[in-house]
Amino acid sequence: MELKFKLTDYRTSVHNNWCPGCGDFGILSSIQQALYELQMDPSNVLIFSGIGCSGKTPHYINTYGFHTLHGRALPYAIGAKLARPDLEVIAVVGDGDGLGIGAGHFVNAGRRNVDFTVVIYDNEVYGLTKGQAAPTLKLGVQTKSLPKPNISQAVNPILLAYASGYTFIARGYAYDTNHLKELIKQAIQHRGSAVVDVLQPCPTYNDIHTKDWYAGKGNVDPKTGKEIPRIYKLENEGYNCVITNDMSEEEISKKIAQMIIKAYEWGDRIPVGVFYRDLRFDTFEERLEKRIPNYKAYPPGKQAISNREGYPIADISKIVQSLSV
Amino acid sequence: MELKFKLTDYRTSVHNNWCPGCGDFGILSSIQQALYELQMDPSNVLIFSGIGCSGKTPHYINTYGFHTLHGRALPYAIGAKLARPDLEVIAVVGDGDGLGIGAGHFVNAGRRNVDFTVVIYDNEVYGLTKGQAAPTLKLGVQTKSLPKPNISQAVNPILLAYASGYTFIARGYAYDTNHLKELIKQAIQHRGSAVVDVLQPCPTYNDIHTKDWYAGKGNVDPKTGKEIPRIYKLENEGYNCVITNDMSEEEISKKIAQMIIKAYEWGDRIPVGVFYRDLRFDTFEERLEKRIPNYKAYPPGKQAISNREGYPIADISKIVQSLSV
Amino acid sequence: MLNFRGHSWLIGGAQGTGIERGASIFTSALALWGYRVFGKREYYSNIMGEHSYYYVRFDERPVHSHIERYHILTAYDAETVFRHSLEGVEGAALLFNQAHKSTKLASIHTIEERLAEDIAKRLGKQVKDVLLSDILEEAESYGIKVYPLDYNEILSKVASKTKETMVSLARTNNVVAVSASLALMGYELDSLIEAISYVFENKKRVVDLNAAVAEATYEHVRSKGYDTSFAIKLRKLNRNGKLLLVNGNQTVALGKLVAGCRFQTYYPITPASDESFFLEDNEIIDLQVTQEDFPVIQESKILDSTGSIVVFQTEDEIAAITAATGAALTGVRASTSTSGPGLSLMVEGLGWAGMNEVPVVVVHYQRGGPSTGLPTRTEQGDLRFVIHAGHGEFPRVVLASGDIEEAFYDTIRAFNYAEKYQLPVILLLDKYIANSLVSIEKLDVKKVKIERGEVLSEEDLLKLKSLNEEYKRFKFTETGVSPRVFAGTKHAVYWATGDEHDEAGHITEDPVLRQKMMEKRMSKLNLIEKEVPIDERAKYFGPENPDLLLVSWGSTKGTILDLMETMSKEGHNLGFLQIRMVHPFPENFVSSIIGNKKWVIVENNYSAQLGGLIREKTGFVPTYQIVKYNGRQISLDELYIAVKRVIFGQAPKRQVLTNGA
Amino acid sequence: MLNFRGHSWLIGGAQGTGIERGASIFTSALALWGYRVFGKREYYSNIMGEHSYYYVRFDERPVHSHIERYHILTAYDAETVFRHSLEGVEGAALLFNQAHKSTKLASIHTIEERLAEDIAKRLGKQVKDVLLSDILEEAESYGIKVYPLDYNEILSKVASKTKETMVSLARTNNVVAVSASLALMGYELDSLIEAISYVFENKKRVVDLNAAVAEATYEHVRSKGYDTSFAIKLRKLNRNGKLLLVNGNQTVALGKLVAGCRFQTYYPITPASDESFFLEDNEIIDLQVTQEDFPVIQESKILDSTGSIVVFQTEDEIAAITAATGAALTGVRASTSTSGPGLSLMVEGLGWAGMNEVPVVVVHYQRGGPSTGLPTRTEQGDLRFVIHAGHGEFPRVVLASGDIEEAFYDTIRAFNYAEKYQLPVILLLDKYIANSLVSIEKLDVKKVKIERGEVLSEEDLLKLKSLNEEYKRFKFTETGVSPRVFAGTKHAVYWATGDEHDEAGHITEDPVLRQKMMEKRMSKLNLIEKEVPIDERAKYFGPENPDLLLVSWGSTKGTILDLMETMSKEGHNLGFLQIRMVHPFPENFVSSIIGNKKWVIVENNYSAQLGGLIREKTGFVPTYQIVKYNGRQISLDELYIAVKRVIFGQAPKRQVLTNGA
Ligand SMILES: Cc1ncc(C[n+]2csc(CCOP(=O)(O)OP(=O)(O)O)c2C)c(N)n1
Ligand SMILES: Cc1ncc(C[n+]2csc(CCOP(=O)(O)OP(=O)(O)O)c2C)c(N)n1
Ligand code: SF4
Ligand code: SF4
Ligand SMILES: [Mg+2]
Ligand SMILES: [Mg+2]
Repeated sequence: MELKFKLTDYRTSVHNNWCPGCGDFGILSSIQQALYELQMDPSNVLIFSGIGCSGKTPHYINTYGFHTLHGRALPYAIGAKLARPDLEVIAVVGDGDGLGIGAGHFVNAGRRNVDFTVVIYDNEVYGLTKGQAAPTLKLGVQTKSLPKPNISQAVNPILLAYASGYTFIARGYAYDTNHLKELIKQAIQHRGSAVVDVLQPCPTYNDIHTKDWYAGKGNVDPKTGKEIPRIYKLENEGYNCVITNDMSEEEISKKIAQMIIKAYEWGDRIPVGVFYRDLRFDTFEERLEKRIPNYKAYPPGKQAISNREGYPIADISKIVQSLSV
Repeated sequence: MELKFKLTDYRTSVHNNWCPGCGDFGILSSIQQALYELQMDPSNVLIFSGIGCSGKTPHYINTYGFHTLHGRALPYAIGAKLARPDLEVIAVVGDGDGLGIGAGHFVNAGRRNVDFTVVIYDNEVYGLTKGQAAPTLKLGVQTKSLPKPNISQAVNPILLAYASGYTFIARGYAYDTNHLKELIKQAIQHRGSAVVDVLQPCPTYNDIHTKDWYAGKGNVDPKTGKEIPRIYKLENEGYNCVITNDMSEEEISKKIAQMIIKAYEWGDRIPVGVFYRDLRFDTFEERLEKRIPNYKAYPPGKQAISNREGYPIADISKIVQSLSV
Repeated sequence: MLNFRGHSWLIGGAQGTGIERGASIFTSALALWGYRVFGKREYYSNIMGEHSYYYVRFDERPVHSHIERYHILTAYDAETVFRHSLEGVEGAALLFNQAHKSTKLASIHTIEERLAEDIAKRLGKQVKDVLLSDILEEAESYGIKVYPLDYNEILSKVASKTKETMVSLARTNNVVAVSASLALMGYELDSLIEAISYVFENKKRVVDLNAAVAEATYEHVRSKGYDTSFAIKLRKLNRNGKLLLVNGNQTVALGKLVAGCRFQTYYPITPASDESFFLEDNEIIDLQVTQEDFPVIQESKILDSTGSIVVFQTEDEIAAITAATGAALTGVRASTSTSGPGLSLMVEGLGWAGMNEVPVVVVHYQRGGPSTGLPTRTEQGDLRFVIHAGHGEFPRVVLASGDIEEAFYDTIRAFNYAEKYQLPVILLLDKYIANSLVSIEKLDVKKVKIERGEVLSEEDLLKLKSLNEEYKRFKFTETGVSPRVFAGTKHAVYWATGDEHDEAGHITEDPVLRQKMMEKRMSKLNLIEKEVPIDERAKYFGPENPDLLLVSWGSTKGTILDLMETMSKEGHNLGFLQIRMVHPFPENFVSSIIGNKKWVIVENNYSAQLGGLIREKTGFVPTYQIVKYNGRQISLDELYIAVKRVIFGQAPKRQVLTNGA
Repeated sequence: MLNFRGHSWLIGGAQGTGIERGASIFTSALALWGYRVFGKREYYSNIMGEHSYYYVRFDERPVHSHIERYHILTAYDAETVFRHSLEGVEGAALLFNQAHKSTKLASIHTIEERLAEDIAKRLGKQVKDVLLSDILEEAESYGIKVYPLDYNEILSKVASKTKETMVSLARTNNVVAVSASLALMGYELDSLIEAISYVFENKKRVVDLNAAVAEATYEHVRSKGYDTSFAIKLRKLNRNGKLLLVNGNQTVALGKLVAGCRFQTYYPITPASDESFFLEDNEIIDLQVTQEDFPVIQESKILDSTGSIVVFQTEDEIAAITAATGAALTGVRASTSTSGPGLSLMVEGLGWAGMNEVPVVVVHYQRGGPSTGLPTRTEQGDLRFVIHAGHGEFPRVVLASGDIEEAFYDTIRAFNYAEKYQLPVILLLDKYIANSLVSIEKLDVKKVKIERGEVLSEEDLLKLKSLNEEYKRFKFTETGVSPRVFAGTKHAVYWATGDEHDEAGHITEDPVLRQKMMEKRMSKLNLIEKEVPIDERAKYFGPENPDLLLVSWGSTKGTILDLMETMSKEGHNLGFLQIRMVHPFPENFVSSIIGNKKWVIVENNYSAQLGGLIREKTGFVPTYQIVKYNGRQISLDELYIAVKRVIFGQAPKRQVLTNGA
């Protein structure tokens, strides 16, 4: 089959200035690959980012790209999506950006279930400002950029996303682009708000959770003497946590308990894959449609507002009438 | 035994302008009663609030009282606490205030475990701005102040607090002041960040979860034909969720799973009481003490900075030396 | 009585007891008879119990401001009597509930200590000794006529007729108060019932009950003979067509619907959010289109369809402005409305819109500041703030509407400026405009055309593509304006970033490009100065050589215009220069008007901010300042006195007005 | 060569390859010999790979600004040669790695397209055809001496000596570059090694390796005979005591330690956060106290103890200012530091502090705006913004330090003003001050005393209590200042609210109280005008009747002072008026200095914001404007040319400076 769009259609010629070996490269190419495999018209895709190393992503992708403010990618993205529900909207955020300064938007977006995708670049540090602790850095850990061990506990993005109400929650690994690409595709195709937390090594500032570490460094199998990769795939172990309308409370509780145990797993075994998929909720757009029947057919961003002569076409006479005595 | 402080020592003469029957009255008196029973010197207590009906609380309590900005009570409170770790600091927040506009601070405060107490006035609406949906209002619910059913899902304060890292999480009911008072006392006495979510009927705008509803209206026992109160106490059903250092991962997982089931319970049976107590973590102040050994003995707010003649007493000569060539 | 046209009616009561509804019935009744009204609402930041009141000035010809001294005060609680009795003009009427006669001042906890003491002092007593009857006596000594009403008797009659309980009838105290005042002025009961039906949207049960109350009240007033004793009488005026009764929140909302705003974000805040609620109530929009209008349009659905506006409640004001901006990127006309603290939170978002040339409209209703300040009171304290909000330098337009009607047209213009010049536009209003009510004859929906500026369509982009040219969002052009593409349009993509950027929208730190981009953006201010007609930027009212020139902005306009009329009858010819676009500032026009005139700056703020701006831009220093900052709007009566003092050479350089309850 | 004292050294390379370290070795070496230095750092908002460079101007006497035209350029990468070669003065030296000779311009992706094209154009070529050797030729044609170095040979020698790999030795390219330039100027190797030890904090392994690189480089330079061929030679100067090498982030941090700031919040942002990191590195504070100082103090622990500062990383800037304010309520001197977008987020918090009269100090480092702008470049674009930030009107103090040294003393004063007048103080700096480096002789810790304003102690409160008086936080007083109580002090409580409030701190909407409270707060600005010595607010440098008066604020000071010196040697007597407290504005003094002089406003922004402010406050309009807004600081050499044009009557009214790479 001939494909309309080539992979290169999703790339720009902008000079990329991430550090050599940065995990961001893997995320970038996973997003491009996902868009390519889904054959999305670049003009139909809007990518929003915040500020940070992660924030530069849109400049490297040949779609509409908006590099917004630190912590604010989500409301920008949601505004655009609600104006044009027919477009594909993706927000990429740093862990400081999305879960630190942006945590309020992250939590409140979860409650809405707008049909968009959030990708978290989880490197545990503030990259662009030179390595301070991000909210995902664990208590007491001291990366090489920190003068003292981290004084705060870490937030768990999976758990926070769940508590906030996201209906699709996954974790990927920046260097397994094939797997990550699939997660992003699923996230895009999910109806509702989807979060993909991506473990992203930052070779420049995070010398604890490095590529080698994820690959198994120091995690020696006592039997074989070989290093066992820390990352494993949920789907390979029969894990599945899809919640549907026809499930009993009990069933749901069980699934969720299981999910939470997985969300905590860390250290020698780190799960990636889809943690949670909840099919019970309408999207925000569908709820809007109940109020405004032609919302999707004739959304804000597509409406005509003036006639041939430039006069407004909104007819407020009924409202004026109701206010007149 | 003679008590140093009388209950009236915690009251002010300020005219209270909450609506008649507002649940806030119950919370106010529970706080006053708790301070009284703990015999806290009013001059040792700092109460911070945000903006909303709830925000007026400090004016009615005879302690240092700071009515701050919408959503910002937590950082103000934390700043004060870290400057004077010897003082008792309480933040009272509205549900819109604390979990909507203030959600970012709520999440990030959880990660620190500063030794203070947060009380959430959970009335499911924005009281002071006339009844819009607060983040705790459930999807599809239409209170009398709403023109349309609520378009967003609700956040669960218990779950969000847990995901954020709070080490003491409880829920109380505004009209059971005795029980609520006990929860607040425990929260104050807990070493670390404590949250008490208080179900607070707002008779003016919330006609769904009213006092009567909580009291059992419509919840008829088929056997007796009587209405069964919706609210029950966790402690009365043998529930306990204290996490300690010596517990196994498995034990902890089980406790947490149980807690989450309880956090979801709603409708005909609504649990109040202590949902979660985690004793594994040092407070932020204790962690600071590891960096600054005399931090607690000689905290920022108590340090002398100038001598008799008004000259600075900080001696920067070693630093200057290290920068000199 | 007073020197001003028309009369002033005042109603007061506790919040939550129907003050607004009462005022609404009153204004509707007057409008029904063809009277022009202006209503001003005062209330506490409180849900229930604190004192709230409402002035209505009415006349046969249009009125644009309020008068504080009343001709009729109708009070159904004691607090209102304590607070307002002594504000009446000679010959005024004071209607009250006689059951309150022996109410003690000290028993009313919602009266501030300071005020209670002042009242007592005025009566030569101690607070604890003051009774309501004392203040009535004092009022009578001023020549105010006092009318006791027996609310209990009136409502008992209704109770027996309707089977309603007295407790539930307490909710209709406001109707008693309104009806009694109308009866006093000879207004017809039938018309009043018509007004009641209108206000209660013809809901039969409520209308019937309230009509019964009105009727009983009329009987009561007649039985006491009050209706023959009061000088002011209303008459049915001849008028073509109905009168529109609207407040500023509503005219702005209507302006947005007409302007084609189809995406509104908000976070609840007084006094802005009523605008958003009104929009939400009207989220489905009727359209008036013909086949000729859209000969080629693909979405021909439009012809038999309705439009809509999505009104989106965000989690805070940061999300409100950023979501509106995100929507605006897709081409929809998007807006947010806020007040006080809300704008303070929008500052960073405003800068991003400025940097990326996104047309977004922010309607900012000023209220008493700083900080939470006086959330329900008015002020013009944010002029300088909105002009300079945001780190760094970027172009913006700041408009200040002079009144409720002007706000409608300015709202439409705001979107035009935003899109033509691709920048954020702030429409600066205040609580006075938001919450006051005025009667107007009509809103002319054809007065301002829709101008969307340069936008490239799918077809344009295809053409570009065929020429092998790349679309550049921030292309350097002669005018500084680069053609826009709505994000999501086929055959293009582009980028935007808060960082300094090149023409394509990619980050650059190149000093040469940086300088050019700064100049491109900032030069749009010059373009505006060149293109926008001067009367949209500043307006002069009055004779060529006035005795005195008043200069002001925003909501003082109506008061000043009303003042000019009054004063000219007294032989004083005032001029009035209204600054409508405060940024970019119309400096040449302002200089030419001020010239070597003696002039007074009039502002509802502490620092006379416009005065400073005028000096910065033109060098002219006001000869006199008249300012006010107690959270209450400058009233016609106090401005009259202040300006007279200036004219007679008795005024200090700075007069601070202090009226208001 | 040039007309200015001293010489200009320039090093460049990719970010992350040791540019700063190299400059540090160079400045230390020079300081070691007694030279005074001024260093300016330029870098991209990037972690690795983009071009970074560093100017050092040095002289036997103090220098306060940078010169863009270099006397020595030392480059270890090709990009630096392409970018900077042609900036040299006649007779300048250009040291480069000869391996780069045939590097193609087109191969360097970090050079912006615009720049590459300009370079090619200058050489009369196409971008694709330009080789590094082309630009060297061009440089030589300007009279620049070109010195090829064989980096490979130098490092190979070191490799064989030290057993380090060539790959790991690539990290020492910067040391080669620095050493070669020092060798060229006859600087002694031993001293260089001492400087290296200092910079690497005596860590033996690193010092040894870098010393070996230096030695090998010296040998290489000597072997080529370069060291005899260059005109500029350094000599060991006699100097009493050491020189302190500091940047603005450091002097501010030191100022905070001395001022007694014991609580600092921050959210990471360039170029502010280095100040917080420095504070955190020094969180335990030595104290110098005697028994006499604290005869009664209970915490007598102080005598044998250390103090400390809590440095608290918050989740955002909203939390940063609110947490600092919360801390300040307890009496601790508290502060936060930020830049650009950070301040935009602090606006609401600033207003609360203003409304509640909380002394909180915000150090604001301006960077290129608007929005994210140019995060690592300099600008003075936020003057108006910080003066007006926040809805409503409240008093604040805005200080602008002129240089790195002044910032130290201003920091201490900032806390004094904040506490004496109980208001937020903004110390306005910029990236140029934050990141430039200067040699100074000493910081006088006794120059500014600590003044905490009126504070009631436990004892005072006990006394009040015994008189049955209630403590009122916002008591009306003559001065407008009400004695403070630190929250947590025994025998008192009080309230605070962002709402308008009464003396006790409880909400009020009373118009009379409101007006009084506004006047109380705002009157503190008058008190400041009365009490603060004028030379802390504005300073005039120069003769009574200068040929031309320059007026400016902030970081242009050093450049202007250096310019005055140069120009006076040429017979032109300049005057310089530096505005130090931009709000409240010292209008009388400024008016008296400007008088009828011809004057130029000099600012690193687009709109000449101070120029506008001066007109607003005094009516004076600048005769000329010199502005710059490309993100690079006005340099001494370009200002010299611009001012000369003014003096010779050849300048337009507005000159826009454009230098900078
Ligand atoms: C309001 C605001 N505050 C601070 C900054 C400075 N800043 C730039 S990037 C960044 C942190 C980035 O960290 P993260 O979000 O984890 O992204 P990463 O660089 O690690 O991808 C900060 C604090 C800013 N740009 N805006
Ligand atoms: C920044 C800001 N935005 C909006 C407001 C307006 N406002 C005042 S109270 C309130 C909501 C209060 O709701 P909630 O927090 O639930 O408290 P409640 O009144 O229900 O106790 C809002 C939005 C404000 N004061 N400040
Ligand atoms: S600092 Fe870290 S996250 Fe940023 S580009 Fe470099 S490696 Fe990647
Ligand atoms: S509006 Fe609701 S929450 Fe507010 S005071 Fe009234 S009852 Fe209480
Ligand atoms: Mg990160
Ligand atoms: Mg609420």
